[in-house]
Amino acid sequence: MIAGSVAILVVLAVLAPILHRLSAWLTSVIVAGTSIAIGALYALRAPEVLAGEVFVESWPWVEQLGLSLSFRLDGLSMLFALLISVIGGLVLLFSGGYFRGDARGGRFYATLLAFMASMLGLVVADNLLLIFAFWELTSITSFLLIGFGHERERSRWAAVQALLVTGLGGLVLLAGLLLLGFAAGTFEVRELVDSDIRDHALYVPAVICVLVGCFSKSAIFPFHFWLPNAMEAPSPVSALLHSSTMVKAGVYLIARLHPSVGGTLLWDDALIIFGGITMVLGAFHSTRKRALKPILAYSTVSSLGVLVMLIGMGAAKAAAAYLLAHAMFKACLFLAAGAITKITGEKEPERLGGLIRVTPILSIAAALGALSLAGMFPLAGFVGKELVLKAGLAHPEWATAVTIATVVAAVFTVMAACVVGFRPFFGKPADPNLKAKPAEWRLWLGPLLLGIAGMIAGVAPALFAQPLVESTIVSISGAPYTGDIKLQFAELLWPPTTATILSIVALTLGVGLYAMRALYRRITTAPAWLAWLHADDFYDHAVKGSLGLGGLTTRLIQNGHLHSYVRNTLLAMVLIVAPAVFRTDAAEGQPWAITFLDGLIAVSIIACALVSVMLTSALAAVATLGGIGFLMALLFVLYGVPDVAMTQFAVETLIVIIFVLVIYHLPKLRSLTSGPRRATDATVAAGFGLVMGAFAYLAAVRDVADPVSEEHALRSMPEGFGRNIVNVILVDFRALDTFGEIFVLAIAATGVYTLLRLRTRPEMKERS
Amino acid sequence: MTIAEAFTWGFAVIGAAFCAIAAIGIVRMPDLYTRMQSATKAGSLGVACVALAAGTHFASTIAVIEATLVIVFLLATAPVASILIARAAYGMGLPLWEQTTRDDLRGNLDEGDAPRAAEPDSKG
Amino acid sequence: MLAINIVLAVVWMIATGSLHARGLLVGLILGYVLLGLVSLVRPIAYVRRVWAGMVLLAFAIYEVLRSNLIVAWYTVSDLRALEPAVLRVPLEPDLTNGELTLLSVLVTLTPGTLSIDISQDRQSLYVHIMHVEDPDKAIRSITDGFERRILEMRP
Amino acid sequence: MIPTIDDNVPIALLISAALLGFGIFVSLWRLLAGPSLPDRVIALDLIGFMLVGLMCLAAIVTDQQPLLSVALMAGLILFLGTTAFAIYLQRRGAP
Amino acid sequence: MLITLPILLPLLAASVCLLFWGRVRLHKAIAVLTMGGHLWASITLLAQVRASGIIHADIGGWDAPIGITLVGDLLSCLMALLTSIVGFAAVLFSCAATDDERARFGHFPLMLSLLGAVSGAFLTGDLFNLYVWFELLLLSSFVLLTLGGGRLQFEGAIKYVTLNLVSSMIFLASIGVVYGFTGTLNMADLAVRLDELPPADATMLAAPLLVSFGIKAAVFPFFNWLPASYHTPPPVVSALFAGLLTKVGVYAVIRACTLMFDQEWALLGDAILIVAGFTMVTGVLGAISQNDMRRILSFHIVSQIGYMLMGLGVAMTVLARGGDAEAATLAVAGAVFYILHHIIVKTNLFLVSGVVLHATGTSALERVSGLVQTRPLLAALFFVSAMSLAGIPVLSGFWAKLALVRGGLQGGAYAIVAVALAVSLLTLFSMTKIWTGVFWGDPEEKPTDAGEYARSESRLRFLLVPITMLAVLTVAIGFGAAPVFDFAMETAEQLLDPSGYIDAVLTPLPEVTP
Amino acid sequence: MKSLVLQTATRILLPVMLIVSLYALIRGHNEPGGGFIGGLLAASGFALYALAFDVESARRVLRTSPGTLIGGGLIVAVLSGVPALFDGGVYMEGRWTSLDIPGMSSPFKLGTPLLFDIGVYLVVIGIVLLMTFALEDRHDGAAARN
Amino acid sequence: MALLLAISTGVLFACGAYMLMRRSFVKLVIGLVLVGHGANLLIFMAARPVAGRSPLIEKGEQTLEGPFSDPLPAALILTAIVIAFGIVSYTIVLIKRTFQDLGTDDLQALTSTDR
Ligand code: NA
Ligand code: NA
Repeated sequence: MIAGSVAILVVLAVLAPILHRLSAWLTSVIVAGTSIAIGALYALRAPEVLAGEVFVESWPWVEQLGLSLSFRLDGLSMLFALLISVIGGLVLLFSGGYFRGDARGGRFYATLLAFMASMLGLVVADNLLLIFAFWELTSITSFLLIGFGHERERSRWAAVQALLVTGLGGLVLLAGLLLLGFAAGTFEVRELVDSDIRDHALYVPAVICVLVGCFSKSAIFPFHFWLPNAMEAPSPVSALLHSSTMVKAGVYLIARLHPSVGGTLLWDDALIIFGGITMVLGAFHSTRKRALKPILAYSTVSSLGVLVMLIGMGAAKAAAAYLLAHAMFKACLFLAAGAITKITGEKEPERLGGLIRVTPILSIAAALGALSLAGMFPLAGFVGKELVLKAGLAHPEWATAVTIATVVAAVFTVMAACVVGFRPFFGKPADPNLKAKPAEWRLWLGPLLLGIAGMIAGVAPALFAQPLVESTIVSISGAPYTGDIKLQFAELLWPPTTATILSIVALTLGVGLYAMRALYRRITTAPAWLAWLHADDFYDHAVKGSLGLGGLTTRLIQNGHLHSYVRNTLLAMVLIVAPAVFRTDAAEGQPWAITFLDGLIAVSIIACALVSVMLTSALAAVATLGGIGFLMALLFVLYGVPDVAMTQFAVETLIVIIFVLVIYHLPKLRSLTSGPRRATDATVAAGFGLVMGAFAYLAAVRDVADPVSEEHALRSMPEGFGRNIVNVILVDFRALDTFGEIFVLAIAATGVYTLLRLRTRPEMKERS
Repeated sequence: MTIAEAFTWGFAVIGAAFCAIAAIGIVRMPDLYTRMQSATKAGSLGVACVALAAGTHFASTIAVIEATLVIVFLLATAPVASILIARAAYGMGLPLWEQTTRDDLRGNLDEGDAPRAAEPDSKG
Repeated sequence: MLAINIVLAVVWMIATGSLHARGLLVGLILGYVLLGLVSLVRPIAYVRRVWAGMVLLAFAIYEVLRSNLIVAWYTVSDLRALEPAVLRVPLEPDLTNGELTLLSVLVTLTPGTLSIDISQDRQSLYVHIMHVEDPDKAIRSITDGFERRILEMRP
Repeated sequence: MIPTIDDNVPIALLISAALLGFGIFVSLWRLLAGPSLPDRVIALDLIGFMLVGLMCLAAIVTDQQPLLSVALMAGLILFLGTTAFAIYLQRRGAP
Repeated sequence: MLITLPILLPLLAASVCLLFWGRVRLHKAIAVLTMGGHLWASITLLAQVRASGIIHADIGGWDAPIGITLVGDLLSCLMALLTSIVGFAAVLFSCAATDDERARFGHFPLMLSLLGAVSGAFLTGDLFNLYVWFELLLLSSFVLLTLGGGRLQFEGAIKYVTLNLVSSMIFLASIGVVYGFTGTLNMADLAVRLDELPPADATMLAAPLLVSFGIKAAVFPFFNWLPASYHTPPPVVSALFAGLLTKVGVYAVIRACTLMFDQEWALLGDAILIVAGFTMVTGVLGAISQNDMRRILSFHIVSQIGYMLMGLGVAMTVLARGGDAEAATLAVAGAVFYILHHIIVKTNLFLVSGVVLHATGTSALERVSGLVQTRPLLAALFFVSAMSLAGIPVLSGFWAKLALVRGGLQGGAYAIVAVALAVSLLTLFSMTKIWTGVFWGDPEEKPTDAGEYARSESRLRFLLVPITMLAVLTVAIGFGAAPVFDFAMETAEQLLDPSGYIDAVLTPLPEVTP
Repeated sequence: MKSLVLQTATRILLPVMLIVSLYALIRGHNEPGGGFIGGLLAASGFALYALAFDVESARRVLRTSPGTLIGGGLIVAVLSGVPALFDGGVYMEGRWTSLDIPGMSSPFKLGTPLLFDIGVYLVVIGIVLLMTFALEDRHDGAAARN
Repeated sequence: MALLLAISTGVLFACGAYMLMRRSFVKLVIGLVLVGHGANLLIFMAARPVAGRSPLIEKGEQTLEGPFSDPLPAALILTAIVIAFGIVSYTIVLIKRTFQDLGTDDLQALTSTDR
């Protein structure tokens, strides 16, 4: 059933474009319905899961690599699966309205469903490598989603950025997961708990790698910059990816691994520090942004930081509650923001206003979302924030720092919530002529449902929030549930605690900040020193740097000059081979006696070779080459290989002929190169010659007792019926060589023929 | 040393000597044409003698025929090659030695093709 | 062409190692066919010219040997004494291709003389001579020596 | 074992080999020094001739008749090379 | 007998094409049929080898090491199969993409001879015979490269020819030295005889051989010829080259290291790892700095050769230092899987670039855009292949990468794994560069004119047939990774234990009485 | 330029070279020679003819096209290995028969390796001529190779 | 002899390599030819040839007695020579054609494929 739910989404993704061509309306309903049905399917399993039962499905796949198709449904998975399928369903429904009359809708559904399948797979997978596989798939599908409006340069840029940042993380994660698997001796997540990885030598690198991967995916500092840029995506995409799903993948994995991997100083402190920084930084940036989606994006960054921090603090309860609450209100707000932009064409809340009159339902939905974000009771967000503050106050080491940071972040968040949730609906429009059409039902239904759900979760947690959170706590903490969780807002409010007071302070300050936002913005926008907080530049520098490095190395190595290619190749050859030659003591064995003619031939060959280098007449050089050929032929004759001698003689002559027939088209040889270059070349050439000469000597003095050719000599006549052993080798023993060789000749001749005869249009070349 | 061996060795030494003289000639002679004179004739004759030596050495029918063929080929082809090179060299304007007393060919060299063939199929 | 045919037949005999009449016959037939292949056979009787040919051959061998010694002497002697020249040798007007070729080859083969060119009108043979004391005598030695004997070979 | 040919090669043949080798070596000088291309060509031609001679001589020395036919074929092909050079010279001389 | 078919069929077909010169339709028919037969033969061969172990044919009936032996082990049969797949796709592609002029001048026989030579190189068990096939494939590729070419082709060809000939000469000389030291040319026999030499001597013999194979495989610092030439010929020729030629070099390196030169694996392995690392990095740096689809792809070949060598190098160093044998096997299996995947995918990407070229007249990123709108199917096919190349799950490239990384980490080769992962990111980057440059964007923005590359729309559609085939294959390998990886593991085990190979080759076949 | 002397000499030399080339081919299995050398000699003869006269004449004398020689030669070479397959042998395994040719003193051993050598011979002639003809032929643009 | 011929081999390779690094097309081909000669010479030396004794079996004999030149390297060299012939001829014509199309014989001018 678990794997099946993923498969259904995949199938749906394939079918969607086809369906969409038939009926766009029907498609949106079908895909949304199916998605929600999957959610329902999971919900049906809820009672057992909440009772602590864990469903496992497992099939072997590529066992040698440790990758099996293992799935597990426990509380954490259940929570995420429900978020993905339900919010996904609402987003799909919303998309129907968003892409009305747009032919790209089919493609969009396909991509979005593919993403949902990957995401669902990620949260139900129970094999580290399978998790990684789904992880990468979410990166790729989100790349396509973020770049959906690829006609715009900015959109493409953001898509690539998201892909590269999460891709980088993904690769590091892969290493981390593998190391983790090695340390644990298994890649099955459910078996990790039983292993003793925390003491393993690979633990530290594994944890670092895993955290880098998770941080990049969940936009945790210092990888926080990509998420706001990813707001180039269509709003439904942002609602799904950047509120409840993809960016939560990192959080999910951290939570998933926490029971078996966490609990060490390294793990916990890293989560608290980076989560805390991200929380404050994200919240702060969210107040500086003007447009709806960037504000929400940074707010999301902040929330992700909160979640990571909470896990690090071991506050499973707060984490679970906040996770649920955040998914609801953030998805609600993203959808609302998308709807606003859709109906008004505006993106900045400051230029909007009075939409309450145009779309009252949407306004209510957005208000619910914003209130929840601000942490107002009786909404789910309130519960989340209370628990966060409490957890912070209760932490033995980090209490002060975490609490201060949380309050600061809360202040910023409240302000952002006001800007997003109230300004467009209840404020005055900057432009009195602002035109807005009413939102169709598909545009407001999703936000409304999410807003209401957030309220229900706050008012009546027992309906769904309480059990979900409880079972998630079990999964995150890895410990049995103790039953002291309070989600009722009344219980949280009374008796009042430090947390309550802090919460109220934050709320007040936040609203105040909203009221004075004009002044606030002047202060925070002006100074250039804030720019460093913006890591986009870092990304751009990194990309430009790699491009520059690429260009530089390429210009250095691939400079276009054959001369340097040959020189580098030969030089490298010499540098590699020369040590190999001179470290051996192979020069034993007996050199041959020298005869007068041998010596003469050797000296003559040397003379010819040297002269051929110096000549300026091409033909003279060719004649010299002929001389070398003849001398070689002579050597072959003297040493009793007449066939070779004859062939050498004939081939030499033919080459001379071809040279002669061709060469008179070519200009005279000149000395074109500078002195130093010639000296360098000569040195490299000399090194090459030295190595090859050494080889020749070593091979020559080595006497092999039983070369294979002894067999040739023995069997040539009796079995090959030929007295000329060389010929028998050529046409019988090693006929396959000759076979290949005549093809070489045939192809060479064909090449010569085509070079001379096939003259295509001179413009037959690449236009580049 | 038999008579046959004597012949073999004699021809071999004479032939080799002619070759050596040809080589000396090619180095010593003052201009291309005189060098060619020396190279073509002494060379081919010298090699012919060595081939003859080989013929007498093996003294089998086949060897004799082969040796004869070598000689005939050499004596037939060497002059043809010489003529070709000489004419080409002259055509290139390669100067005669300054001591050359007379040059009837000067100004009379036909550019272009050699004599038009008398037989109708000589052009193939 | 009969000569070539015979040469071919002999080569065939060597090649196959069949040195008897039957081999010769096969060789002759094969050679004839081969010559036919390269379209060179001209059915002309050659027998009458054999004698003249032999005379020419003997003369040529004599000339070659004699003059080789002379050139060998030139080679090792004082070169400054040499007086080379390029001379025009007037030719009979109706020499065939074969005769022209034979003549210039023989002239070249003889040390001391080297054909350079045959004029387009087939009237003159230009010869480089290594050492000329009397140009007319040198020219005459060619016309009377080789050219005459070649003409005697005519059918 | 150091492989060499038999030591009892007749002195006459050794002298012949030496003369031919000397000839090749000397002709190489012309091949390398030129000065004109035809000079080099005739030097190459002569070297080829002497190679043919050496092949015949090698046949005698090693008592291997097959080398004689190598000489025969070499002689035939040599002509082709020289001819090609000559034709080139002609073309370059009278374009 | 089967084992000779992958060599004989294409070469016989090439001969027939040469005999019936200029008959284009006949050539096309022959080529398609031949490659079909080649495919059948390779599949049957592979099945047979897998079922009954290493097979060999002593050509001419001369027992090894007297004659030349063709050896089919898992690796060589796999390579032969890949040759047929690539060849089949390329031939199909050529049928629609090649212009008549080029086809009349021997495009098809040249391709066939190239494929025959490549098969020969994979299947031969003889060092010198390998040289012969190398030369044939080189020369065929030279001619294919320059056939009907213009300025760029000739420029590229001169560099390609020169550097490859340098490699050939080094190879040839090395063969001489190897023979001088061992007295044999049969690789199995060499494996035995090299072990009798002092290890340093064996390594000395290995050095020039590996350098020459390295040049053919286009590894750092010998790869210059590849980016200089691969983007110049008609796309189908690039595709064929990209898929097969460098892999012959890689194959030779793997064969030499695993079968023959196992005397000093620590040293050789370290060298190979260093080379592999630099190859990956320099190749990918070249790729990201390019602005033309085909040039990017060309540089990528270089980078990915590094991965293949990495698997080998990891195995060698791990085993030489007494490390985890499983890690070594995994690494080699990863390399095998990588080769398998790379050949299919790289060929396909070049074929896609061919369609882009034929549809728009250029493959320069800044001159074309928005193909995802105008040619969505092509875009999808490219995307699948590109993602596979970048190692995205669950396409074939993912498994290759996973196996290499896992093998490396398990064997403790952390540095090279780090490099591999970083390079993999840059690979992804350059793929997105192509994707955003060519396929994304506004199609109206850069109207194109295919010019001389123009092909009719029906022909362009036909071009998608081979591309789809290969894309389906990479997806299928991805999903069916388990059996394929089993196969890769078997191959790796066979490679790391060469005794099976040696015994098989040096044991004479039983006499068959007619 | 066309030299009369050369032309005349060539007409005599061509058949001689052909005979010698066949000689080299046939006895190559036992003495120095073989398909390569034979082929090179024969091709040299025709190449000489092409140089002395012109390519058209050489083509006429050859009577077939170099391309046909190449293709035919390759096919002969490829197929020469096939006979052994019919009686269970390996590709290229030699199969021999003794031929009693009239005019031969001993029976002539005829085998598939010789057939292979003949293929080589034809290919070598073909390729040398294809190249020299293409190089010598000034009439560009003629696409027909046959 | 071994040392002297080894030096010759080295010089052939060195000169060939040097010529490969020049700027002229023709020198490139000359370099290839020189290197090819070097490789052949190297194989020849590796075989420890025996002066004068051809690997030819006497008529009527079945095997060859005594020291003789190793026929296998001879066959290899022969094959290598012929292959080199094919390749060099192709290369010669390639440079001719390139010269015609590009109007230069300067290798330094050939940089457009890498930029
Ligand atoms: Na040796
Ligand atoms: Na070994």
